[in-house]
Amino acid sequence: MNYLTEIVYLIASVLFILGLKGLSHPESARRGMHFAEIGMLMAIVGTLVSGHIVTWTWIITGVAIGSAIGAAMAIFMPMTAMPQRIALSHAFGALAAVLVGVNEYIEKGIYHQELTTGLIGAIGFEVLFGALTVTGSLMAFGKLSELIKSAPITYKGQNFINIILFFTAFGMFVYLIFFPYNSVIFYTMIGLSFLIGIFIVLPIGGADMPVVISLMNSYAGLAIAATGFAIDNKVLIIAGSLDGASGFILSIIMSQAMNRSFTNVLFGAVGSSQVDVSALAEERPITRVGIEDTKFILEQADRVVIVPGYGMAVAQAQHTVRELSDELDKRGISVEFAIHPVAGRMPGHMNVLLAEANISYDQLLEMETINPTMDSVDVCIIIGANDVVNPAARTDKSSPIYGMPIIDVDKAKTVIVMKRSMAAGFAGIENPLFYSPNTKMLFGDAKKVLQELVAEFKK
Amino acid sequence: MNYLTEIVYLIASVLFILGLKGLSHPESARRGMHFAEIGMLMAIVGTLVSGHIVTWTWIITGVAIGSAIGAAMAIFMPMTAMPQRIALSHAFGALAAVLVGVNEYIEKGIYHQELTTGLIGAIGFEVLFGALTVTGSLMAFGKLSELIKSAPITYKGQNFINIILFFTAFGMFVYLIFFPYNSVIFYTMIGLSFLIGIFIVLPIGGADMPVVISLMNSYAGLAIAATGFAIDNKVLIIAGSLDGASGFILSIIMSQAMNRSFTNVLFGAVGSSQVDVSALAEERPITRVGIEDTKFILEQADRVVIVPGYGMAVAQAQHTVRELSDELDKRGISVEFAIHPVAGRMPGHMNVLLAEANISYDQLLEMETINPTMDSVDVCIIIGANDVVNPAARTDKSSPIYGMPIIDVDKAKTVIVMKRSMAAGFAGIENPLFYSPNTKMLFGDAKKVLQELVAEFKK
Amino acid sequence: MQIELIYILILAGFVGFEVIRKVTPTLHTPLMSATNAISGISLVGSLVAAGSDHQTAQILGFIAVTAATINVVGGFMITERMLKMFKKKEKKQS
Amino acid sequence: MQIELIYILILAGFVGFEVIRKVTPTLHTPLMSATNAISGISLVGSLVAAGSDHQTAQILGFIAVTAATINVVGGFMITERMLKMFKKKEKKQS
Ligand SMILES: NC(=O)c1ccc[n+]([C@@H]2O[C@H](COP(=O)([O-])OP(=O)(O)OC[C@H]3O[C@@H](n4cnc5c(N)ncnc54)[C@H](OP(=O)(O)O)[C@@H]3O)[C@@H](O)[C@H]2O)c1
Ligand SMILES: NC(=O)c1ccc[n+]([C@@H]2O[C@H](COP(=O)([O-])OP(=O)(O)OC[C@H]3O[C@@H](n4cnc5c(N)ncnc54)[C@H](OP(=O)(O)O)[C@@H]3O)[C@@H](O)[C@H]2O)c1
Repeated sequence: MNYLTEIVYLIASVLFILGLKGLSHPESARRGMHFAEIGMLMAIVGTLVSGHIVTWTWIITGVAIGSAIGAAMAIFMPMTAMPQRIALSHAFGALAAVLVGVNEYIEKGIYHQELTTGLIGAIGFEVLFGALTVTGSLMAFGKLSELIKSAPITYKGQNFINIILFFTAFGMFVYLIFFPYNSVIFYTMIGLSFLIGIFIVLPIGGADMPVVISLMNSYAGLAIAATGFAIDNKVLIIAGSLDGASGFILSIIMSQAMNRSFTNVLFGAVGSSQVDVSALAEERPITRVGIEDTKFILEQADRVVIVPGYGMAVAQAQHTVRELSDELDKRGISVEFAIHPVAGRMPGHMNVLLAEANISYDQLLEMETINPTMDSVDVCIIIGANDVVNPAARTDKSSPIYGMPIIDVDKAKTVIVMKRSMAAGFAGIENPLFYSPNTKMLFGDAKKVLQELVAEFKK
Repeated sequence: MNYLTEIVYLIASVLFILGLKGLSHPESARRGMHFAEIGMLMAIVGTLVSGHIVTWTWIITGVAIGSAIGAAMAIFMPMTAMPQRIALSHAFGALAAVLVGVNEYIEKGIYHQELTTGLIGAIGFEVLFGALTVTGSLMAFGKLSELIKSAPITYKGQNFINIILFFTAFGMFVYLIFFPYNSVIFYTMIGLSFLIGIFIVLPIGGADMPVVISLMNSYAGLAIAATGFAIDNKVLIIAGSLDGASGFILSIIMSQAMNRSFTNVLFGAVGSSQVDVSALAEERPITRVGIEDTKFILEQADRVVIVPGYGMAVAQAQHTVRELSDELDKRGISVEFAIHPVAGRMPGHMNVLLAEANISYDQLLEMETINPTMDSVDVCIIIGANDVVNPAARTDKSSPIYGMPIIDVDKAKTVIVMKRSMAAGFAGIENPLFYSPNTKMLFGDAKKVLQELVAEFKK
Repeated sequence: MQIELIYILILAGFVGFEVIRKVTPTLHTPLMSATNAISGISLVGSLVAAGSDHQTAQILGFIAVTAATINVVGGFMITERMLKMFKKKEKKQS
Repeated sequence: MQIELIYILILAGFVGFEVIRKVTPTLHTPLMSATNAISGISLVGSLVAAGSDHQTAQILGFIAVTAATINVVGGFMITERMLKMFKKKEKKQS
């Protein structure tokens, strides 16, 4: 590789780092992304002019098709389909890594017999992790877009089979280190790895997919870094490490905020400890409230906090929420949004939806910021959130979510909960908040109820 | 270099990084330093067993002498002499870098004629920055320990001479890139660089030395990183970069907190814009207060904040401050310490002194933390601080410190200022705080006054 | 295998860790799609394969180029689309 | 000169920048003495010079070893001494 290309790759790496640094604040985020885009462009152009390219047909065709598909996905994909899209992308990224690995194996191995220990190690790691990520991400995509039954699929001896598969693939990897030219073993290992990807995602429910996606992000990053080792390309190593770190940290954040042990997550055993909800019943008294009364309560308030959750996303109610916020604003009532780190089904889910509805990002407050001031809140409106406001996490030691940080809505003077029924949320557990004396339940689909409420305000 | 040594160096580098990460909190700091120590030990042992060592006499002698001196300095140096000690260390570190560079030049250049462009570039950079740091740091040491007149030494054409010197040295560096074997030029360049170090520190006053020290820290780091390039040693590159970043960031923090432009600092032109203080007079009325009244005021308070400054360090009053804090504590009065980032004459100066006096680090609050709560403070005691509590920074656009962040002591209900006179502080400007109606002046040496106050409490 | 590459891997890991930890939770979704886009860097390896003169390499490379390009183009475009939505109140929005 | 070393330099610079920015201001003085101690890493280069068989190298190396050792030993010891002073209230100190 010539010196100039190396310098170009170095600059590209720096631009990627600066790009991600930009995401530390919404203000600098777009500039950061422009850095990253320039970096990518430089890396691509640097590669094209490096003199290694002899035929252009396939490159041009590939880039053209890829750009068309990529652009179409970016333009037409609704924001709510983001998790699916991200899952699919991991599959693409990992696929490219696997193919480059296979090609390297053929090139260096079959044609030139130059597979050093280091090289086969890198290639082996690359295809192992890559292949697993391809099918794992496709499974996640399928479950999220409901192409595959999203409920956990379990059967007897599942763990045992997974462990056997994993160790067989790993054994082949070790074998290849010593006998790198046995291509049957090489391809069988890839095949096994594809299988493993499917099998580890099978037992995981659709709602747990975001954790899987983040882990796949991390694995794809590792595969790309390994590619860098295989073809001695430092920008791949750096970009791969950045991706790996990103996926890793997001899964840590999610598992902490969901009160799951991280080891649980790391070994793919996210599983589903869904509790049987049927036992829950509406025995204890609850207070219902209607649209008109809700309007009346809100009008009396000085400070209103809105807590959005998964239900808001499902109901696509973000724009109507915005209208409500505008109405309150007009009346001089202060409106803030309290965002729990794992509200919804994807890290940052609520922020994207509310931003889409044109809500200023400085109205979106993190849990740590809003909690200390919660007792001066007059009305807290909970829109399709459940687990993230469950006070059992603070008070009930026997609760499965005990210790999980929550938004302390129960400290507000009045709490209005919008949901369709008394059904439980993701964690499948009862929520004592609903029975608290200062809580009023406003039943119905979030979007419909909000539309009625806004209409009431506009009267 | 063999593979094992490289791995050892890699682990050492990681341990250095983890060591510095530990300093993000007092709790993890000591563990972090143990990591760094283990890293250093590994790097040294790894070098010794790498097989490059043929004679041991000089090594053993050097290590023995160095350890003795180092240990003696560490044990007997009082905390107040910390800036001097640090300045001196930079000189030692840079000296080692210069000597390694010269040796490399002789070895590769004179004996083997192997000076590639990259190598002479690295060596040149190393000795240039190294030599400048050696003499610059020695000058700083001299000024801080009053061995040299600490006032700025200026003369006509000073800037001109410095620029000429600098460009001559730089020109020689460029010349060497093309004609690396001209050893006369090489040694002359080193000599010039020693001179430059002296000359750039001459015009800087003793009080400005901490900025110089931080810059020298940064330069020493760069010299060490360059050594790494010269002898192809990655742990030197990494450790050097860490040092370089540290010095660089500390000088940015200092210049921001002192309201100096960073370019000013970067180019060594820290200078002294000391204003003539003689014009200041005690025309406007001030309120004095005595020991007994101070005790009375303090006894009425619920929340007391102590703001220490340079004067506390000079008077060595930290232990007496601690006694006062204990007395207040006994009476159930809450005591906090508000620490300005550049209070004193060294970053973190106040924290070290107060920690030495056994004050718990969670009582030491940063400016940003304490300022928002300042208006609920009953009494604020200012001990030998001046600039860092000067409200002109907030209110007076014409003040040279306008815009500098300060501790908003003027928002406290009562302010007691302990200092010896109406004299100005480091910035040499008047402080309107002293004339404010809720300020009471308690004149005298900080230690003496505090001793009397504590005695009054103990009565 | 060069030891330098391992140094680069580990240092980049540290950088990644520190930088990502500072990403504001508000932007975690854009972060995911941005890293997606950056993962398209495997394009660099794919281009060389697709542009070589071996036929197998061309075919493998072609698929890899297509997949990686989807990530690059799609990833950056959708990140931009999302980030554009994050606006500060212009006056009092509406 | 190897390009890898430049990668290492730049990545280490990023790491240094991020890590140092997170150092609490309370510990800025210990930070200065800790980086002093770490700067003693030039010992590694000095040892090789002092242990070689050229006389000039031995003399230069000897001085360098002495200087660097002062930093290592002195720097770590004084940092420890300072950090030991940073204590949390055991109960209510006194
Ligand atoms: N963010 C992430 O990255 C992530 C990833 C994986 C898992 N999770 C988990 O997801 C959960 C998120 O908590 P959350 O409070 O946002 O959601 P949640 O606990 O799942 O509760 C959502 C609530 O919304 C209601 N809802 C559903 N559709 C609705 C509609 N159309 N209109 C009105 N209400 C509707 C449901 O009650 P009804 O059926 O009665 O309407 C449900 O109780 C956490 O347990 C978290 O651990 C998050
Ligand atoms: N921390 C750093 O890294 C750093 C580095 C370089 C410069 N600086 C600068 O240093 C200044 C620090 O501010 P500061 O408020 O701490 O100090 P300052 O503004 O220099 O004021 C110190 C005050 O202490 C008083 N004092 C001196 N000796 C005393 C004694 N024995 N007993 C009682 N009082 C005594 C002096 O007044 P009397 O003479 O009337 O007693 C003086 O006004 C800032 O301007 C900062 O920019 C700081």
